Amino acid sequence: MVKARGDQEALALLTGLGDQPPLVTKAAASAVSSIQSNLAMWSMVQNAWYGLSLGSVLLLAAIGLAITFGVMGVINMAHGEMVMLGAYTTFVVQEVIRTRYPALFDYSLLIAVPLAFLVAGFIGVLIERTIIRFLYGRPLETLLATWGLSLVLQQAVRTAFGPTNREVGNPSWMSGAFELGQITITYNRLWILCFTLAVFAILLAMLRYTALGLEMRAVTQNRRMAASMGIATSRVDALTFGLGSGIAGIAGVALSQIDNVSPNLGQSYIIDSFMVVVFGGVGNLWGTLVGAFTLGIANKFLEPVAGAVLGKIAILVLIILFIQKRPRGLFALKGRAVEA
Amino acid sequence: MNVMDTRATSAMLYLDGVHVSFDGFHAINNLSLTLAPGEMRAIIGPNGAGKTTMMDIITGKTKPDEGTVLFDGTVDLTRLDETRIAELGIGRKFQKPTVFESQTVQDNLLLALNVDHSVRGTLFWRGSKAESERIDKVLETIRLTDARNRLAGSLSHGQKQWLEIGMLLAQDPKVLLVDEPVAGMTDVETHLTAELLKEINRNHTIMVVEHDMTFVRELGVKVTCLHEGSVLAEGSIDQVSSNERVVEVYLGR
Amino acid sequence: MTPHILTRSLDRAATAFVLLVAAVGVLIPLSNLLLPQGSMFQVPTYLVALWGKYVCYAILALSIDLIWGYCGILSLGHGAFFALGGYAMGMYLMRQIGSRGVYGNPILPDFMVFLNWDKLPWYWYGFDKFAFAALMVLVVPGLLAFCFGWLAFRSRVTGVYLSIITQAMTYALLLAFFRNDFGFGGNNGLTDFKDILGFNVQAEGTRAALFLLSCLALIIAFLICRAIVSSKLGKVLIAVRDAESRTRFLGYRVESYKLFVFTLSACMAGVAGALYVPQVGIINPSEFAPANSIEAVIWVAVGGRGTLIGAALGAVVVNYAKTFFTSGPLAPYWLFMLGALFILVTLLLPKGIVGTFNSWWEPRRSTGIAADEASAAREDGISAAKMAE
Amino acid sequence: MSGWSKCIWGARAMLKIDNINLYYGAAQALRGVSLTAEPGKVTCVLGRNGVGKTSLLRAMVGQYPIASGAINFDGKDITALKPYERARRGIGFVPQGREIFPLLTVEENLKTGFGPLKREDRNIPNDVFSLFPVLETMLGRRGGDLSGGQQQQLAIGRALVMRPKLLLLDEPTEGIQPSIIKDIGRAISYLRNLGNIAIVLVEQYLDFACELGDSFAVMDRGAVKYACDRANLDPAEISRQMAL
Repeated sequence: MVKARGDQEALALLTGLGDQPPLVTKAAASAVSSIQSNLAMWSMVQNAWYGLSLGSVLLLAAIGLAITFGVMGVINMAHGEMVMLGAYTTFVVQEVIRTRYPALFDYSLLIAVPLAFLVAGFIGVLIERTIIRFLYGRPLETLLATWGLSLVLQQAVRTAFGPTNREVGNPSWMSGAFELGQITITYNRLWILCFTLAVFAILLAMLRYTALGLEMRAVTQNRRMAASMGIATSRVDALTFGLGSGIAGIAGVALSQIDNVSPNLGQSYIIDSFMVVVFGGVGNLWGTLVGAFTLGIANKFLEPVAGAVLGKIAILVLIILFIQKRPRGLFALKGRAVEA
Repeated sequence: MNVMDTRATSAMLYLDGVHVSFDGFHAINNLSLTLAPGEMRAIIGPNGAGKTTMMDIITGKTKPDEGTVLFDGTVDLTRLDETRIAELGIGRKFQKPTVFESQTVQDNLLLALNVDHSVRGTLFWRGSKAESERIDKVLETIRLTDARNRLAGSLSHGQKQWLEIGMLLAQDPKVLLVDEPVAGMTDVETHLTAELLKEINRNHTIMVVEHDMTFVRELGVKVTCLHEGSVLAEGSIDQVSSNERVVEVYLGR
Repeated sequence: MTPHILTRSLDRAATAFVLLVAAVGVLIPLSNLLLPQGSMFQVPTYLVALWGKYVCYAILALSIDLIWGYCGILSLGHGAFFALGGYAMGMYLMRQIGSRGVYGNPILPDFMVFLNWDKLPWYWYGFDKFAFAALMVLVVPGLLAFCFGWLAFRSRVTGVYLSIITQAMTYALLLAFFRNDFGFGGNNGLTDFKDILGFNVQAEGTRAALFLLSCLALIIAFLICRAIVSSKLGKVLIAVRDAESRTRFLGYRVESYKLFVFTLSACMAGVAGALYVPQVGIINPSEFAPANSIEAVIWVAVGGRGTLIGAALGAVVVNYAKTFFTSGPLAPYWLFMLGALFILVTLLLPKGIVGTFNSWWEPRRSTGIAADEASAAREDGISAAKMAE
Repeated sequence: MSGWSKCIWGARAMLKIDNINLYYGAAQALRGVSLTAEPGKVTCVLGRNGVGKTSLLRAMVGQYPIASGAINFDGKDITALKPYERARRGIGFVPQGREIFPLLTVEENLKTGFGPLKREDRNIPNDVFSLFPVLETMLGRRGGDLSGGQQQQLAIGRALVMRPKLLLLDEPTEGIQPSIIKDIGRAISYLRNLGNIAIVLVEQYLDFACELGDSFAVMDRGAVKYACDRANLDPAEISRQMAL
């Protein structure tokens, strides 16, 4: 009977039975072991869920980078700052709503998403036009210039909004949690997972079915020939970079729900994002998806064994070792199509 | 020992049944070729016939999916990397002249000399008389004596081609793979290059890829025509250039 | 080292640089110690320490320039080697505190007592001996660089991929050193140093000596780098930088060359860190921050990558500017300026200060227009290379 | 309207190249080349490998900047225009080696030519499929998976989608099986007979060029060294000029 409850409490009850008749002890022991395996199963599920949740955050942060780094080959160290700008856009939207239209608070994120896309996207286009276009084919220089840019953006936000964390609220539909079997699922994590997958799907569809998507793919596969087909390659470059940055901005909206909104927000994601893209295979969106979830889940399964920080270190070390083995990542494109 | 084996062991380079494919595309398709010691061989064929890929395989840049590649009859080249293969004595001139542009002509040759290539050896290196004499000799051969202190990047296209050939000479390999040596050269330069290669051929085995039929004719050596990754025809320039298929796919009617 | 390497490596500019550093190394401490306080020419003690810091940074910049400027390896994790050298020295200094710590434990540093550790972890053994610590200053960064480089260079991880994983390396170390149970003082790091080799680290005389030592180390590091880049090895490194695959086809084992300079460079960075710690009085995990490593790269870019004097100069100039601006009313704008520096140097001054000066000066110095022609042709060469299929 | 827009129309325009020079670094690839191409005519440029034929085409489409000289198209000087601007004015390019976008499908490859078109004209002309029926059966395949001959047809079809006024073909028969060469030949003469499109055909395959060409220029070492038109065409003389 107690076995049917199957949770931690029941386990405590059963192991705490003490001196009982042999029959009861035996029954209790079998109940204990069955509960324990049950619990182990649920803790696996819990870890898997945490892993998916972390994976979705990684994917969200990395997806824009998969465009700018993976597709265009630009090492954008200011990518994290685009995420940060998205988060601050959310903050500003919520401030305006709080002071002017409090009733709209639950819709604040819906308003923030397109705005964040535009803000970050616009800045992305600006960056491409003023800095990056002079540095194509010089990846190391791009890296340094965009790093400088990230310092400027951080400091600009610090000057405008102050160095401390800013409060971004969760709308009611993002708060709370529900129970699924033995595990607790918070709504914000669930929504972020759904949101991430939606962004991924929209991006994929955009690349596959729109004219701009076609032009982007044509330019990245053969820039010279694309120009000879009348595609304005420099415009496509700017828009592609803007798209990648805009998606980073959207990521910022979602991350504002689970992380501190501070000028340093982007810094904490940049290395992870690069790891995801490199691990998944540069130039392959599906690789980024698989890479993000693999790393997320691996991280959460390592955590109970090694602890949070050591788990993360272990992941970093594993990725470093992995890159040695497969420098082109998990889903590397192969053959002449890539070499050309 | 059967015929096949003797052919393999007596050859300087021996390729048999080599296949390479990239992403479903067969770049090299059942390619078999032998190069005898001391031979000079011209390779012709349309673009994309696999000439450069073949050189990549011989020098270890590309690993074949299957097939045998032997050097000097015994050494299996498919197991070795570029450095090791270069050390064995296979030198290569690239299609696009690849010299060290920010270093002087003289230093380019110095780097190519086949002396101690270890880290320690180069750190404690001090020029010897023999070395500088060899460099002088190579400079003379490639007609760049006056340009010895110029940066390689400042040379004309033809001079860069020669410098790269000079680097091969300094390297003194057993086999020279020469990819399009006269591309972009004037008539006179082309003629001089042919003379130069013939001179080098006196004590080196050479495989030269070239489109310029006048040049190939001037070399006067056995010609192999590649097409779609395998050998289409082989023989003297006259035999090959009168071959129906060669005319169709390459020379044009 | 055999003398011919030394004579070959000392051209006029190099000799001038060595003499300048030597003069600074002697004059600043002398003026600090001998002239009366308040005198116009007296260098205050805090400035001695500050300039000592710059000199250490200059050594770090040299180590980065050796691999980036001459061999094309952009490490974004060189701060890690600097910090490891610093920690090795910091551990020695901690052990020298002895029973003078807050808790008065003769063996255990304060933070271990605070964390209720009952004995010294094994990896702290030996650090009470200066010789051992000094050895570790070289061995620890060198060994890490060797292992890391061995894996990376052998599997031909190059370009930005290498940069990204070096950054991940220093990031992983940052996370590790933040942990209390890692045994290096966690967040606070190692500080409250008292003595070095029996001398008080705060004393003016010690500071002066440390400054002199740092200048000496800079000179030695510079001479080592000069010896390398002016040897045939240096030519091979440049060959690797400009055309790695061509170098391989000439029969050079490229990965051995990279491994050699990378490890050497890490050792130099370690020495810089070790000299840095007693002069600033603290070492903590923030030294591992990826931002620090990237900042060090920009010193090199500002000064001129591929010119050793430029790298050292860049480190001093940028850090002097940093001190100047962050201590004045312009402090909030420093990061703007640093950011702008990154952008403008890469866009407008890709050769850096010394590189630009050289290319402006050399054509005028050498007879004829050969060099002008050469540099123009080099640019042509680049565009031709881009255009060629 | 749709019937009109679903065919290839082109518009009369003339190309005039005047004394252009082109360098790759230190190597001079073109030496004072002049050439004209008229609507409804096929201008053939002949010569062996490496004599500058491809460089000439790439200079026309703007991929390589020329050092001196002028390129005039449709009455305007286009020397300073970027490649995509030239394409938008009606220069269709079929490069050597096809340069199909390998990861795009056949249909997507064709659609990359929509850029210069007005919205209502953004369709694939029926002529493309009637000239190269194989493309219609392979719309969903990746360009990189096609055989060489199919890729060549796709490359020509792709250029036609742009409704070019000037069509530049760089060795369209290179490495292609004879049956497809015949298809390509038929396509080129069909396009010439439309009367509005100027065609420049770069070839090594002399018979093919002689069959289609209206005027001929033989290049060697970056310069035009022999020229003639159909009226005084002597294949033997051209062959001799090419072989020298």
